Formats: sequence, structure tokens, C-alpha cells
Amino acid sequence: MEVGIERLPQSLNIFYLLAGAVMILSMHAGFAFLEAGTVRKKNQVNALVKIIVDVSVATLAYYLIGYSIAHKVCFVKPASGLMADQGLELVRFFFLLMFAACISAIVSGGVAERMKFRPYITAGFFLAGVVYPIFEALIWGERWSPAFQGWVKHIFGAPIHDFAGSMVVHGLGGWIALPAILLLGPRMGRYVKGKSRPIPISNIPYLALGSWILIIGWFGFNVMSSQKLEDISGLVAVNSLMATAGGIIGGVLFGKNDPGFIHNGALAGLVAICAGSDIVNPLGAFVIGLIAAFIFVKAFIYEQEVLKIDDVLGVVPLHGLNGLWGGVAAGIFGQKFLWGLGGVSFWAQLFGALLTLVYAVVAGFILYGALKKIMGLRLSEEEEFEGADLSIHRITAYPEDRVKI
Amino acid sequence: MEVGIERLPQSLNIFYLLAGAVMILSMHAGFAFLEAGTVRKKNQVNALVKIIVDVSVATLAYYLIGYSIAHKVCFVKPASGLMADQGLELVRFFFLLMFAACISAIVSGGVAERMKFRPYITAGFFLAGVVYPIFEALIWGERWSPAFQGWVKHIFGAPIHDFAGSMVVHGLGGWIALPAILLLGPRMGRYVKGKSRPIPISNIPYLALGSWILIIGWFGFNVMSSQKLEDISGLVAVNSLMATAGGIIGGVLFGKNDPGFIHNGALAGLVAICAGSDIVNPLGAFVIGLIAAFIFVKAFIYEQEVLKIDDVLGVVPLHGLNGLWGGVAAGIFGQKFLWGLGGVSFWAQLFGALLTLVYAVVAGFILYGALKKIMGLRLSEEEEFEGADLSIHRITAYPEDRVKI
Amino acid sequence: MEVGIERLPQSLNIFYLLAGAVMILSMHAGFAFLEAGTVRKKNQVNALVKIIVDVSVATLAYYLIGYSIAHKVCFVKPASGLMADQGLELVRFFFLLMFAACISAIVSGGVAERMKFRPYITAGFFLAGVVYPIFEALIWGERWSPAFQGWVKHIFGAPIHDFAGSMVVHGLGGWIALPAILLLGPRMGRYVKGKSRPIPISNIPYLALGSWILIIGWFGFNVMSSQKLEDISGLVAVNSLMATAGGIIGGVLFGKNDPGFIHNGALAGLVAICAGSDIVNPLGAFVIGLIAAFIFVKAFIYEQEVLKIDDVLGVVPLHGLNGLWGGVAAGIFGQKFLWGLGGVSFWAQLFGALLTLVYAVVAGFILYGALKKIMGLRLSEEEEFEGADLSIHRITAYPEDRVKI
Amino acid sequence: MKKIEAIIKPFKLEEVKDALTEVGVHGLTVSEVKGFGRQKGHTELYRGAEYVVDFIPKVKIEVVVPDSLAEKVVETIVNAARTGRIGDGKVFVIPVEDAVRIRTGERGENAI
Amino acid sequence: MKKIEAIIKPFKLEEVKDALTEVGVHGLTVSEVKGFGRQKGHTELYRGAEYVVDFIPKVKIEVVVPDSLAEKVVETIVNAARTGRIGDGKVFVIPVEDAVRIRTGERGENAI
Amino acid sequence: MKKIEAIIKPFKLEEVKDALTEVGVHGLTVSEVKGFGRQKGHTELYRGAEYVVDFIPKVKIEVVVPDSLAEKVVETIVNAARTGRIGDGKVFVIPVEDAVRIRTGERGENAI
Ligand SMILES: Nc1ncnc2c1ncn2[C@@H]1O[C@H](COP(=O)(O)OP(=O)(O)O)[C@@H](O)[C@H]1O
Ligand SMILES: Nc1ncnc2c1ncn2[C@@H]1O[C@H](COP(=O)(O)OP(=O)(O)O)[C@@H](O)[C@H]1O
Ligand SMILES: Nc1ncnc2c1ncn2[C@@H]1O[C@H](COP(=O)(O)OP(=O)(O)O)[C@@H](O)[C@H]1O
Repeated sequence: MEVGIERLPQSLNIFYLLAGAVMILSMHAGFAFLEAGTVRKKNQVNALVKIIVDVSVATLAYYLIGYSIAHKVCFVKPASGLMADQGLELVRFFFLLMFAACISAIVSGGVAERMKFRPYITAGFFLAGVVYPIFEALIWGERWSPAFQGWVKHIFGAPIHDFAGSMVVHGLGGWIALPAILLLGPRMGRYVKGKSRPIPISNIPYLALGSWILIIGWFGFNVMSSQKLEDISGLVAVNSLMATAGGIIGGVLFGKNDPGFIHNGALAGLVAICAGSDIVNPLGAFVIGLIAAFIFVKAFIYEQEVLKIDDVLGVVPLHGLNGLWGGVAAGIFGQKFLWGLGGVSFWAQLFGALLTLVYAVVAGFILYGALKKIMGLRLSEEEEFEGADLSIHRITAYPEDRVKI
Repeated sequence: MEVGIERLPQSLNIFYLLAGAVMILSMHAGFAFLEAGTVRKKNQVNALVKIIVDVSVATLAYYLIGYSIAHKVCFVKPASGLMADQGLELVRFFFLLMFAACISAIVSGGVAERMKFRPYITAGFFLAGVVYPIFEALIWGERWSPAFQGWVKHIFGAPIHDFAGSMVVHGLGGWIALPAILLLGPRMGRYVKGKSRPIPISNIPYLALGSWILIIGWFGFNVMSSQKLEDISGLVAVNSLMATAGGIIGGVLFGKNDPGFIHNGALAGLVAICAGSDIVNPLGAFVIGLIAAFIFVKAFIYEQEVLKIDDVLGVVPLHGLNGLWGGVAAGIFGQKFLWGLGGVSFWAQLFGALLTLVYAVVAGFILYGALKKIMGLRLSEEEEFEGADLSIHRITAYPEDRVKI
Repeated sequence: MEVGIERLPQSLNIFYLLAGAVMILSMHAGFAFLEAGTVRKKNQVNALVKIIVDVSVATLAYYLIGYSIAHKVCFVKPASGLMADQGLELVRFFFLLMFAACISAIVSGGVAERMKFRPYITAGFFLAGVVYPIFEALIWGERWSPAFQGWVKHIFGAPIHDFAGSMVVHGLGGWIALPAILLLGPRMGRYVKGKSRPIPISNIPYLALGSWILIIGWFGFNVMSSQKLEDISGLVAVNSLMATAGGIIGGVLFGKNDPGFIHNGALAGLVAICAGSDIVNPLGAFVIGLIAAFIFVKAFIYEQEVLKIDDVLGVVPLHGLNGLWGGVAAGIFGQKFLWGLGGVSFWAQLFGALLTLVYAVVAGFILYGALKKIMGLRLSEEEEFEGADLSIHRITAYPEDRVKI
Repeated sequence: MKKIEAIIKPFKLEEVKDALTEVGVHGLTVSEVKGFGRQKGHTELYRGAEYVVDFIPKVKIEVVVPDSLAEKVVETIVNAARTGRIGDGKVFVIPVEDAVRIRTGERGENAI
Repeated sequence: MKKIEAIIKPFKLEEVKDALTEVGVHGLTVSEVKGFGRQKGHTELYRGAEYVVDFIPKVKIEVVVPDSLAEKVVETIVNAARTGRIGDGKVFVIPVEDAVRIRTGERGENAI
Repeated sequence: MKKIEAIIKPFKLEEVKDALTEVGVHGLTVSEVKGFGRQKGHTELYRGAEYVVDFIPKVKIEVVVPDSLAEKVVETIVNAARTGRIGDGKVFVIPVEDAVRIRTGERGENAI
């Protein structure tokens, strides 16, 4: 144990970061069930498969390309060269990959029930391999971040503060989804002669399960974002909890007891707290979550009913809008006079939010636009009518029920 | 890392306690699915929503009121004032809150399928904000516990020993549920002209999922109850496991392969082992679990069929009776001559159990009695018939199935 | 905290090992749901019950018998005698037990839908109490392993390398299942007049849930197999991830988007990476997973359609074949020239794989053969037709649906 | 013979079945159906969107009886199923030309 | 009176119901059925094994109408349910001897 | 034309369908129903409480055929569905006045 104790801090950091990584990995099961519950039965299998395949493809893409873009480390070499610090860098890769993999999982919820499998997965490869890492490199990574954030600090007095990715992960994912959704168009029958005809979801227990898995895993997402055990902060944990509570209570109040708004309200709160969870007051976190739920409820209805955008899970308001709100909220509730820890600039945050918005929408249009040209994005009418399960996976979610009589 | 290593013990305690807190948070998903599976389809959404909203409301109540009652610490101040020891106290709050939030989740299972949402949630606020903290302050907390436990020790030779809350959490919750259940009365059609007409449950896989989530999370509940990493005990972990095994095998034997008794038997064993998990022998833990399953099976049938109390999930026998059994069992199997670690008094335990019973029943009657007067507890006949999902949340668990044809 | 810091390394090892143990415990929920989803509705309850009772019976058997066979430690003594190092040995028991309990859970998937409950559970007792511990003692344990592995090393230049149990756990379990499956025979209606008539599975979302739970828990299975925190390896974690990704992508490619092959492909990859996860290159791990999925897809179809063996979940190809493949793969991809860390012998691995195969098949035939003689293995035709749920547990998975009309 | 088809409220099934057994009916067949009629459906609300549920769950009972029993059976059903509120349902009488008991091959009134 | 039974494609239900309402039908009963006919089923594939799904989901509409309305109702259904593709379904006309409204006990055409 | 309605044991459906196809039936409609009759239900037990399940799952087959084929079809069903054990079910023959193929508007025997 003599030797052991010396490398204990390093072993511990691996353990710590790995706990976070596995927790975020589990969030992907959450994404899968959230979507499976929110689509119709005939698209449940597709929802589940998209997410699990996504994670795998993102793993490859980020290992081979993305991580070296953002963090200037290449892993294509003998194992002996990867074992420095007991493989700490590899675990860091695992942890950060889990963020990268969220981008496509977020998009998935927006484009559900009508998108082809191949272009969807191809997009996932580029999202985790290129699109996300470039933005990561700018805000968090080792490549451009020092210079860029230095410049931001010079202009606004503080760098863009995004502790756990309200903007870098959720904002980015949510706004990349928008062009994909627009390029696809609404599901058949969603808007008939300009009138909205809501399509009922299949399974609220699945949705609730997905939401719970996401909530639990999110504590890895936020807490372990300190990346070093010695920097762990109880404030981050409790702020995450308070924002969840705010989001849920907001879902009850603004969503009138609606189970969809309540379970997604928790996620809205969590999206919004990521950026400032290390600096705001727990009471501030509660308010951030409450407002996030308000934003989600109102913007979701506006998006669906007024703008007539068929964003099935509401990922643009949930991740997109609330990601930006989270970034800006850190610049408000992080201030000392609102009982935050300070050291953050409202204008830098606003700048970060706008930057995220612009980068995401442009990147999304280019990526999905190109894929639309090259492979087409959308299932044929008949395939969509049959359901993605049958037309892509040749089986439905409950085979026994189909075959029996 | 120089600085880091010095605060490592403190960082570690945060990590440790937080792992426990998050595991117990996940147990609430377990409560939700256990209930969703045990009620009829028309009340599944309500089961899920009650639990998740509960946790949120308890978070607020315990943050603002409860924690300062039990632990004499007020959190309403700037974030800088919360960051001592990297926010350790906040994480302790998170951990202990998760116990507080269990009370209402336990009650939920008893009053399922017929209670109004508003009084249910209001009760949850007072349970986590006042009722539980007062009792916690007496047995565990910083306010009255030193004096009170000193007095108990003076009388009985040892203080009331309740390592992880057989009495303080489960006993309290289970017995608070009883008055609520009695004040509500049985579900429509449960007892017709004095005859018992069992109402079939909806979904055993959900119930099993809930049970598994609870089992897994319970290791955080028990192990991290040491609250300090350096006090972690392998015995606590293995005793929890042995009691689970005893409860499950008891469910098989006494419950005749019934999946409900088996999956709840695990929980019965876990409820009963909380109090003495740090002092009994693993073989003793197994027996404690076995007896707990026996108690649950027999008392559940007696309660439902003879006493005609419509306790839907059987929370009075499961948490109430077995909580007390756990307290007493620690006083038996904790003794050295039964291979325990000793240092525990049978009479102190019995006293603790009775105290729990009396406090819980009285508090429950006052709280739910007052709410009944003020807002009424029960859904109207028509609402109950329609189901809580439709009448409270205006949607059912499987919307697509309803709307299709 | 003075005292605390001295025993910190020991406390930490308990925490670490316990995290692993609980993660593997959760895998049993994964086994339960994987099976519940893959059988017909009328056997879902039985699937769930088998696994949870299994774990309990294995706990008893391994505590009383198995652990002392493999590790020469007897736990039947006063608690004070178990508290050395804060109960570290107990936690080690918990961790290793979780491997032992997998054996019967693996068999369960093969014999589903037609086996009697009593002999199934009895077998589980002997598997965890005797059959597995003997093999464990040979490869990993304290009893014969030093001498035996010394001999292997003498012959082949390196001992049998099985870091986390590709062979010792999965290979063993998978091949023990084969005789059980053969002794039972196929389900009624599975092969009619020599023609294969596939029986549709009930629930892909349950299957997916089971798969996800297994994937997440597997990181405890592999990473914590270092058993000491100071030996934690980032490589193990990332290799597990890469093999999962390989298995999933293999499921997509070789299984043609089939959700069953994709979700089981992940598991195939994980089975295969256990043995060499500490020594192969992440790219090697990806290829190992890819090949594992290929093996699973092809062998599953061959087993079912050509050999006409009714292995319901495909546990022989999944755990049996891929367990052996994992052992051998460690001997290939672990070599330095394939960017592995070296120190492993191909021939020792091949020998280990064959040894596993022979031991498992012989032990399985003896155990299930004896039980067939003594108690009979198979439900009566009528019981099988009614379903195991009704005939063994007297209830179906969705009681409300049955009773309603 | 006549086939009596009744569309009733689901929670009345038990009562109707018991009443029919009492007047000597030995067999019947039921199925889940959805009805549309004077009884209004309701709306469900999810995430701000309304779903109109027009079709109300009903139970259909089919019972084939000898001509002599038909009127009695109709009355029995009507009495047992009545709540007096809209949506109680209908009973229809349809001619049946023949009946066979599959097990024995018996024909006509003996078969039912 | 006649009972008109129509087997139609499920996604046509809404249209048929609306059309019937327009021609003065105030009540009808629907149920989920599976059909076998000229329209071919499809195969599903799971883990390399094929399942043939012969029976195709259809919706059955039952509506009892006075003799005078029968022809009109048949035509209305046929027009509303037609897509022109195989599997559109059938309409059958069956005699009904009597009808009762359970709520009121009304008989005959008044009951429907 | 006649409508032949058969209530059979679910696991006999495949056989009956195949037998009917052989005698020239080109279309039929099936649905899940529950039956109550001489065949006793069973009890289920959950947490010490008994549920009596009276209604047994059956399958209803409806097939409309020309008068000339009716007897043949009845016999075919009876033969294919028989196990000889209680609960095998019934076949009923009901007059049909008209039939329409929705796709083409064809009427009468041509429509089926
Ligand atoms: N003409 C009809 N043909 C077939 N079924 C009908 C008809 N009219 C009503 N029904 C059935 O009877 C049910 C009850 O009818 P409704 O008009 O709601 O109330 P009431 O029976 O009190 O008049 C409907 O839901 C429907 O299933
Ligand atoms: N003789 C029949 N008796 C009862 N139902 C029938 C009959 N023929 C067809 N059907 C029903 O009508 C549906 C459509 O028939 P099908 O032959 O597929 O196409 P089409 O209606 O275009 O001729 C079938 O799925 C079945 O439910
Ligand atoms: N008079 C009837 N009217 C309608 N359906 C009937 C009638 N009698 C029996 N059935 C149906 O036939 C099924 C089998 O009848 P049952 O009396 O159990 O056995 P058997 O057919 O051998 O006489 C019942 O489950 C029910 O669905």
C-alpha cells in the first residue's frame, strides 16, 4: 500500500471522473426512454436504437478525431503510451466524450418519427467528431480556448463562464436541432390545412423513467465537471438539486399538473443550471429552474402551435432556449449582489449565448443541408406511415402483440 | 496537486456523501415505479407525478425550514457563506434531505388512487419541513438529540440506536400513513357490503423495476449513513445485502412465490436492517430480513382482509411495522451473545420504537385531520372513477391508446 | 480527522469495491429485464422472479460455502471477527459474490419459459456455492490458483489472463447453460415437424432497458476488478467502452439494424472485453467488440435455425462463445505488436478457454442431469401452455388487464 | 334463435352477467368496443394540446338464445345495465339461422 | 332496421364517422379487428427469424339504422372509406328485428 | 349470403384459417373476445387475495359467404377448431342481406 498511497490522488481522480463518465453514459438510456415514451408506439424501437447507436458512433468519432481537435491529444498509438497517470487522460476522454455524444441525442428528440436512419447516424458522427469539438475547443478545450477566452475577458472583464455546458452542450445541441427539424418538415398529419392536430404520445411511464434516469445522471454531468476531485463543490450539487426542484415546481404551476411539463421541467431546470451551478446561490438556482420551466412551457406551446414547428420532444425550447437562458442566468444570478460568488460578466455570458446560437444554427444548416442533398433526410410517406420500427428495423416494439392474432 | 492533497479528506467526504445522496434520490424513482405498478392504469401518471413533485417540495421545505430545525444551520445567506469546506454542509443537507423526502413518498403508497393532489403535496411540505425534522432533532440532529439521547442512555444504559433510520425514517413514514389512510377511507369498490373485493394491480414489471431501483439505492441509504468516509463499514453493506436476501427468500417461502411479496420482501428486509446494520452479524441480518418478510406477508393480509384498511401498497406493514421491528431487532441481534457488536440496549430500542409509533400516529392525525378540514382529502366519486390521471392531470398514461380508436 | 486520514486508503478501498459491487448488483436488474422483454408476456413475471431470488440464494450459498472454497475465509463467526480493516473482506465477498451470482442469471436466459422453479433455484444454490467457486479457486482464488497458475505459466510462459471474467464468469455461465438447455428441450411449438417456428418476443423496450442497465453496471464489473483503488486503470474503462461501441456497431452491420442484435451486441462486446480489458489497445478493444457481435449474430442464427437448440436469449453464443473469444482475444490483442501491453500468452489463453469449456459442460451435465433425475426440470405441457407466471406464481404480469373484462 | 347484442357501460358487465346466469343463460361472449353517440366524449390535455376523445369505452355482449328466451333476455339486460344516465347503451335483436357446438357438433338450440 | 357492418382501414375511421354524422347517424360502435383477405400481410424480422403477419389491423364499424336510411348509410361509408387500394374493406347489411335503448326502454326505431 | 360467426380457442386460429382458405374462402375478419360458458375460468392470487377470472380469451372469426358455401364453411370450421374438450366454442349462422366491396363498389356475392 506504500506505493498505492502515493498515487492515491491520481487513482482518486480517475475514480471520480469515471463515476461522472458512467453517470452521463447512463443519461443516454434516459434520452432513449424519454424519446420512446414521447413518440408513437410504431417508432419506439427506432428511438431506442438511434440513441444507443449514436453513442457508439460518437465514441469512435471523438476518439479518432474530436478529442484531438479540442484537446490536442491523439490516442492512435500503443497502449503503453496511453498509460501515463494510470490512463487518466483516457478517462478524461471518456468523460468529455459523454458530453459530445449528447449533441446527437438532443437532435434525436426533435427529428423523431420521420428521419432516415443512415443520415441521422452520419450526422451523429460529424457532430461528435467535428462540429462539437470545434466549439468545445473555443470555449473549454486546449486548442483555441486560452486565446479566445483571454480576448473575451479583455473585452467583457470575464471569460465566458459555462461550468457544465448549458451553452456548449445543451444550447449547441438544441439549436443544431432546429435546422434539422425545419429541413425535415413536420410529421404527416401533424398540421392539416394549417391547423394543428396534436399527435398523442405513447407512454408516460417510459417518459418518466427517462426523465428520472436523466436527473440522476445529471449529477455526474454537473458535479464531475470540476474534473478534479479536489475541486469538487457541494454548491454545484445542491444547485443542481435546487434547479431541478424549481423546474418541477414550475412544471406544476405553469404546466397545470401536466406530467409532460413536470418531467421535462426537471430537465429544463437542469439544462439551465449547468452554466452557473458553481457560482449561483441555491435560492438563485431554484429561481433559475423555475424560470426555465416557464420558458419551456410557453416556448414549447408557441413553437408547436403558433410557429408550427414539429419539434417532437421540444428540444429547441428545452435544450436550445434554456441552454442560452442558463448561460445568461449565470451572468445574472452569479453576481455577488444576488448572493452569487461573482467573477462573471453578464455581457460575456450574453455574448456566449449569442455565439452558441449562431454557431449552432449555421453548423446545423450546413450539416443537415448537405446530408439532405446527398442522401435525403426523410422516410418515404409509406415508411413513415408504417412507422420507423417496421420500415427501418423490420420489427415493432411488441412483436408478440402483432403476431398473436 | 499540493493544495489538493491537503483537502483530499474533505473532498472525499463530499464525494462519498454525495454518492449516497444521489443514490437515495434515485430511490424516489423506485418509489414512483413501485406505486405506478401497484395501482390501476388510470392512476399511474398520478403515482409518478406525486413522487417527483414531492421531492421538489420537500427540497424547498427542508432547505428553508427543516434543516435548521434539526441541525441548527440556516442556508439563507450569500453563496460565499456556504462554501466552507467546499460546501460540505450543503452536501450533508442534500443527503439528509433525501431521508426527509422519503416520508411523503411512503405515505403516497398508502393513500394512492383516491387522494386529491393539493392536500397531498401540502402535507409533503409540512412533513419534510416540520414533522420529520422535529423527530430527527430528537434522535439524530444537533438540536435536542444530545440531551435527549443522554437521558435515554442514563435510563436504559444505551441511547436509541438507529443507524440508518428503520424507526426515524421508515417507522415514522409508515405510521404517519395510517391516519391518512383511515381519514381517506378505502377506494370505491374495495370493500363491498363488508366483503373484501381485491382490486388487481396494473403492472408487475413496473413494480419489479421500482423494487430494484430501491434495492440498489438503499446501499447509499445505509452505507453512507456513516456520513464520513473514514467511518465506512463493510459490515453495513453486507448486512444490507443479507437482509435483502432474507426478505426475498422470506417472500418466496411465506408469500408462496408471489411476485408482490417477493419484490416487497426485499424492501421489508431493507427497512428492518437500517437500524442495526452497523452492529448485527450478517447471519443475524439474514434472519432479520426473513422475519421482516414474514411480518409483511402476514400483517399485510391481516390489515387488508381482516381490518379492512385499504393501504394500497401496504406501507403500514412494510415501513411502519418493519421499521419498528428493525429498531427492536437491533436491540436483539446487536447483542454480543448473538454475534453482534454490542453496545445497544433492548429496552432503549423498544422505547424508541414506541416513541416513533406514538409520535407518528399523533402527528399524522393532526396533519391530515387539519388538511381534511381545510381542503378535503378525497377526490369526488366521479373523479376517482375516472381515475386520478384524467381528473387531476387531464391525461392518461398511454394517450395514444385512448385516442386511436 | 487525524485518525481518519490514516485509514483513508482502507476506507477508500471499501468505498471503491463497494461501488463496484453495487453496480454489479444492479446488473441483475438488467438480466431480469433483458429476459422479461425477450420471453412471451405469460412468462415475464417468472423471468423477473427467477433473477431476484437467484441473487438471494447465491448470497447465502457463497457466504456459507463458496467464498471459503475459493478464498479460504470463513464468515461464520461473531461480527467483531469480521471487522478487520473496517470489514474490507466482507466487501470483497460482496464484490466477488456478484460475479458468482451471474452464473445462474446467465443460465436463466437459456432455459426461460419452460423450466420449473424449484430445480432452477436449487441449481442456482449449487452454482454459486460449489460449481463456480471451484473454478474460481483454480484461476483467481487463493486456494489452488497460485499452484495452478504457476504451472500454467511454467508451460505456456504466462498464466491464464482473465482480468474481469470473460472465461471465469461468462464463458462458464454460458457453457453451463448448454446442458441445461439440451436436457430441457425446446419450448412447445418452437420446432414443429423439424421446421423452425420462431416465437415472437414480448417487449423490446424492456429488453433495451435490461441491456442499458447491464452496460452501465458492467463498468463496475470491469473497472473494479482491479479490486484496489490504487490499481484503477483508465485503460480498462475506455476499453470497456470501445468494446461496447464495437459490439453495437457490429449489431447494426451484421444484424441489419435489428434491435435485438444491437442491444445484445453491446453485451457481446462487453463479455469479450472482460478478459483483456487491462492490456489491449482501445482500438483492439473496438475490434474485439466488433468480432464479438459478428460471432453472436452468426452463431445465434446457426444455433437456433440449424442446430435447433432453443436457447431463448442466446446465452450460449452471447456468454459462452464470446466468453471464450474474449479469453483468446486477450492473447491476441494483448500482444505488444498489436499495441497491447503484452505479458500474455496466446496458448495459455487458448488453454484457459478450453478448460472453461470442458469444466462448464461437464459440471452442467452433472448438475442439471442430477436435478432432472431427482425433481424433473420441465413444467408440464399444460403449465407451459398457461405460462410460467400463472402456473408457478399464480398471477400474470398485468393482472388488471386479465380481470377487467 | 336470436342473437342479442348489447352495448353497455363496462362497469355494468358483472351485474349483467350475473342477471343473465339467473335467467338460464349458460354462455355468452363479450368484447371491448368503443361507442359514439349522445354521450359526449371528453378532452385530454397534454403539453398544452387538446385531444378530443370521441369514442367511449363500452362492452359488447353477444348471446345467442332460443326464440322463446329472447324477450326475457332482452329485458334482463336492460334492467341490469340501466343507470338512467346518457350512454347506457342499446340492445339489438338479430335473427340466427343455425348454431353448432364445435366440441360435439350438436346443432340448433341444443348447441347453445 | 338494419345493422350495417363495415370493415375499414383504421386511418379512415375519422372520416367515416364524420360522414355518417352528416347523414344523420347519431350513434355507432367501433372495435379493433384484424383482417385477412386479398391484401397481403408483411413479414417482420427479429434476430434473423421471420414472422409472417397475416392479419392486418382493421376497424369494424357497427351502426343500426332504420330501413329507410340503410342504403344511404352504406353509400356514405363506401364513399368515405374508399382509397381505391386493395384492402379497403367491406360493408355488410344484416337484418335487425328489434332494438332497445337501455336508458329509457324505448323500442324499435326510436331506440337508435 | 350468410355470415358465419365462430367463437374458437385462440390457438386454433391458424388451423381454422388454413382450412378455410382451402375450401375457397378469400377473406375473413377476426377479433379478440372473452367467453363465458361451461368452461370454467380460473383464479389468480396476488398478495394473498384471489381474483376470479371468469372470462376466458377466445377468438371470434367472422366470414361472410354465399349461401351455397355456408354449410361447407361451417363444417370446415367445426372440424378444424375441435379439440373435443369443453370450451371449443360455437358457430352461428346469420343472414346477410347485402355486401359491398368498398374499393370497387361491387355488390352482393361478388363483393366477398
Ligand atoms: N345506431 C347505433 N348503432 C350501433 N350502436 C349504437 C347506435 N347508437 C348508439 N350506439 C351505441 O350505444 C352507445 C350509447 O349510446 P348513446 O347515444 O351515447 O346513449 P343512449 O344509449 O343513452 O342513447 C354508444 O356509445 C354506441 O356504442
Ligand atoms: N368474406 C369475408 N368475410 C368477412 N370479412 C371479410 C371477407 N372478405 C374480406 N373481409 C375483410 O375485409 C378486409 C379487406 O378485404 P381484402 O380482400 O383484403 O381487400 P378488398 O376489400 O379490397 O377486397 C379483410 O382484411 C377482412 O377483414
Ligand atoms: N349462447 C351463447 N351465445 C354466445 N356465445 C356463447 C354462447 N354459449 C357459449 N358461447 C361462447 O362459446 C364459448 C365456449 O362455450 P362453453 O360453454 O365454454 O363450451 P362448449 O363450446 O364446449 O359448449 C364461450 O366461452 C362463449 O364465448
